[in-house]
Amino acid sequence: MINKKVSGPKEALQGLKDDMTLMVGGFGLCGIPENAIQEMVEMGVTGLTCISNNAGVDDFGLGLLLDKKQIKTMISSYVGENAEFERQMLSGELEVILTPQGTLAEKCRAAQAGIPAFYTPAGYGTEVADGKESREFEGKMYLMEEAYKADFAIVKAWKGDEAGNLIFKGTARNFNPCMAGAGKITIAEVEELVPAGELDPNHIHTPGIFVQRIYQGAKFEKRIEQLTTRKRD
Amino acid sequence: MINKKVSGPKEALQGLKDDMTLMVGGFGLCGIPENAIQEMVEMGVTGLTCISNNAGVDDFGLGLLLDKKQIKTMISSYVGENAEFERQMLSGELEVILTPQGTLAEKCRAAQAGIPAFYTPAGYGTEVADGKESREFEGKMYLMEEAYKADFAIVKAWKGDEAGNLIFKGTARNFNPCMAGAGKITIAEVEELVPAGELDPNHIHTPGIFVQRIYQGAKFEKRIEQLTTRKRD
Amino acid sequence: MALDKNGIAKRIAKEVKDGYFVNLGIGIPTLVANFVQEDISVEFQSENGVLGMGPFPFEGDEDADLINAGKQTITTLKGASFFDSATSFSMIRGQHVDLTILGAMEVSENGDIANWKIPGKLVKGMGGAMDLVASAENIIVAMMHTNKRGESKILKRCSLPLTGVGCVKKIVTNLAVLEVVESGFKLLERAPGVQVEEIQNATEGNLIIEGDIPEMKL
Amino acid sequence: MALDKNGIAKRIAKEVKDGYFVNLGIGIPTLVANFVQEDISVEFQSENGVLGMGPFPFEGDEDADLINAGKQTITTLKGASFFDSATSFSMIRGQHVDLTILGAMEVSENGDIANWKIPGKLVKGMGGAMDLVASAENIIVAMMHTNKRGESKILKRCSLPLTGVGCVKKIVTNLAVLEVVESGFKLLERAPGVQVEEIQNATEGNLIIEGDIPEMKL
Repeated sequence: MINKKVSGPKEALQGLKDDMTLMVGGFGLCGIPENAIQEMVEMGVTGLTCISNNAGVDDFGLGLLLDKKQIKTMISSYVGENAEFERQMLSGELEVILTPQGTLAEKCRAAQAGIPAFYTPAGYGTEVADGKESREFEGKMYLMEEAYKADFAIVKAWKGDEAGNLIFKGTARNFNPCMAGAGKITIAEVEELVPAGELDPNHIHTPGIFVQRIYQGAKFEKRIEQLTTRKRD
Repeated sequence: MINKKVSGPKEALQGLKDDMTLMVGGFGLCGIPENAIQEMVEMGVTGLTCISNNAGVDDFGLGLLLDKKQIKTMISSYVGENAEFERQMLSGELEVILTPQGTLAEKCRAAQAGIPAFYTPAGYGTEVADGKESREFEGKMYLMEEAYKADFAIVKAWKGDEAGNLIFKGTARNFNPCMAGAGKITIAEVEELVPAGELDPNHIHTPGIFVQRIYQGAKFEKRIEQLTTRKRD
Repeated sequence: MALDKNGIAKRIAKEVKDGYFVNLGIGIPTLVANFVQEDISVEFQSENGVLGMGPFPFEGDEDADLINAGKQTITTLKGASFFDSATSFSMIRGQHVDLTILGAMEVSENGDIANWKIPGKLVKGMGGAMDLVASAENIIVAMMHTNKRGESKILKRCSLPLTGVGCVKKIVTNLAVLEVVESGFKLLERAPGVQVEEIQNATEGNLIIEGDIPEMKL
Repeated sequence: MALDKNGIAKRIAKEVKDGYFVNLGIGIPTLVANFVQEDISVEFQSENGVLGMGPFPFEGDEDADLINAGKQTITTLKGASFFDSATSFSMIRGQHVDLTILGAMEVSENGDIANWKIPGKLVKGMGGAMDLVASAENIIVAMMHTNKRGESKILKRCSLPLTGVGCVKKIVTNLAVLEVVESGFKLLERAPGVQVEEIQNATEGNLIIEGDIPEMKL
């Protein structure tokens, strides 16, 4: 077993520098690496390009990095649930590249899988197609999309072991398994880190080979973005 | 819950006709849909094109269909552990299309995922590249490979539920999850079929949406191809 | 009388057939789940990675790790499964989802749809909409027939940036059910009490009226 | 004296470093696992879907659902994981596997490798070899320097159908350790007791001999 355990986000983020490109897992505030984000705020790295489905809210998630103007470019499918984000985007301080959600997921997965490019119908005939090759297969039009390149992929899992194996819970899985292994270095933040051998090898979602550094987060807020409930009868 | 349960392989294989293309899960004799294969022998369908990593042995796996000359074309990465296969191939009765194993897996996965084509470096500069487009990305050469098309995908899982959700065991997983959903109709043969709700939604390898028909196999031989052991001290 | 949002959802619910896997967009489409017949089996997929979505949780039962694509807390039903985003869009792109219901700002005669961007206004993004409309074989658009200024949203050509081209097959509005055909919008049904003339006046695109147009049954 | 198969495996084992994920081909490469230093951490990947392979099972403990790519029954070690074939080749194609060790029938000066097909003989297929050689950044070929007729397998150009082009970096044979460089095969080490002349005679491709060539340490 190759031990990937590090002491925490500080050690995990060693080598992260200004102007690097990061993939950050999560959908909304669900399944985000909270501790790593907080650590990046404290590190003060700037000029970051973040590939992440959303951009957090004003005081949580990637919103914390936006607030400190540490992000130069956001590559996302849906943004703007965040007033500071809006301000920076409208003022031109922040570059935003909007990408169809399935294309975003597949471009991460392609990077993980060594597939340099693939074809998808999403965005054909729209402004997303600008500057991209299109091609017909069996009478339908597709765009060629290339794999993302990232210096770090930062994912969040429910359980992990010292070998870097990850198990996700519920919809907190989302982009995390697609990004694991898609950056030059993959950092996994987990709610519970166990010794190798404690996870059933059949239940592992992300095999440890895709993860270089793993740690148990000190604290998880796991904030709910849209609390919707029904009354008990 | 959409109930996918059928009575057995006979009902599951309804609509299978001569000259159709099938994907069949398994690696060697590990994780193959034994009961469905036996049923196809009894149905006597011929002219089949089988996409399957291997072609079984003389008296088991796809070898049973080869023995009855029911297969016209095999698309595999590694074959020939089978004397009758060899005879048919050398006599020209059987067409064999050899495909790199990773390309085979990815062409199945592409079919499942609605990706018409992708690029892979495997086979560039070899006879596998004959007739295929090649293309350079970042100084490295790749081949364009297209998704497979199949009428049926027949997979084998360890546990399944009536909603069609599948869980695999050990290395019997192999090509099965890549093929589920990659044919027009996907049939799942399982060792144990349970009511919906009994499988943990976090542990499911293949979500039920990829499976149209599911049944519990009557009998599993699970033959070992290469028994290798060591002596106890 | 023109339908309200629940009325549109109720009419669309009749398009949901036994055995369908369905993806519901945000807004009116989400309401459709409330009106699906009880005697059929349907599973709802949400693109953030869940199949077999159930109703909202009881107060206090919410789980931050269990949300839908609108980031709302949800529950799951028996037979549910969780998966990653690439697998989720394999379901969508691979046409395993039988029916996609989503809202629109504009739809054009040739089935183009615009629903993600208004130039000059803040753009939030297309989310999964471009993948959904480019892939789905069966798309129903739920929308109001006209905008707040009374202008038609059923057009010859979309004026807004497109989400997808030639993909919309059926539209259910507060006034009518329309089918996108070769030469324009074929009027299939009228909302209860709404006259053909009213629909015609609210439709900028070519409206095809053949024979008697029945009233919707809700 | 020229090495036997175990000797080749033993020499290659020294190339396996702490923290490496390794894929071993069938034949001599499989033997490498027996000689890896005990004080380093290594994980073996098998392309049929397992990471963290252990030794063969004890008699009676074999499991039909647990095999390696050679279809042999195996065990797993702590920290192991199972995955599907597409994910397995994501590891390989995506260069997550640090070292690939495989056999060859021929290797050429420019790093081409032929190891899957002999025209006129039964072709069994390339299995995962084409994916492995096209993707791996670090490939070591384990092979005999000459064939049964004494002809060199270290060639100017391969005569057999290729498995991959320009991909081999290092070769360990029964006679020598060679590095594939710009202008040919650079001789790095001699097998114990084997003289440079003997290696030169067994090598058809351009052999580059610079300075004193040390003996292998096993």
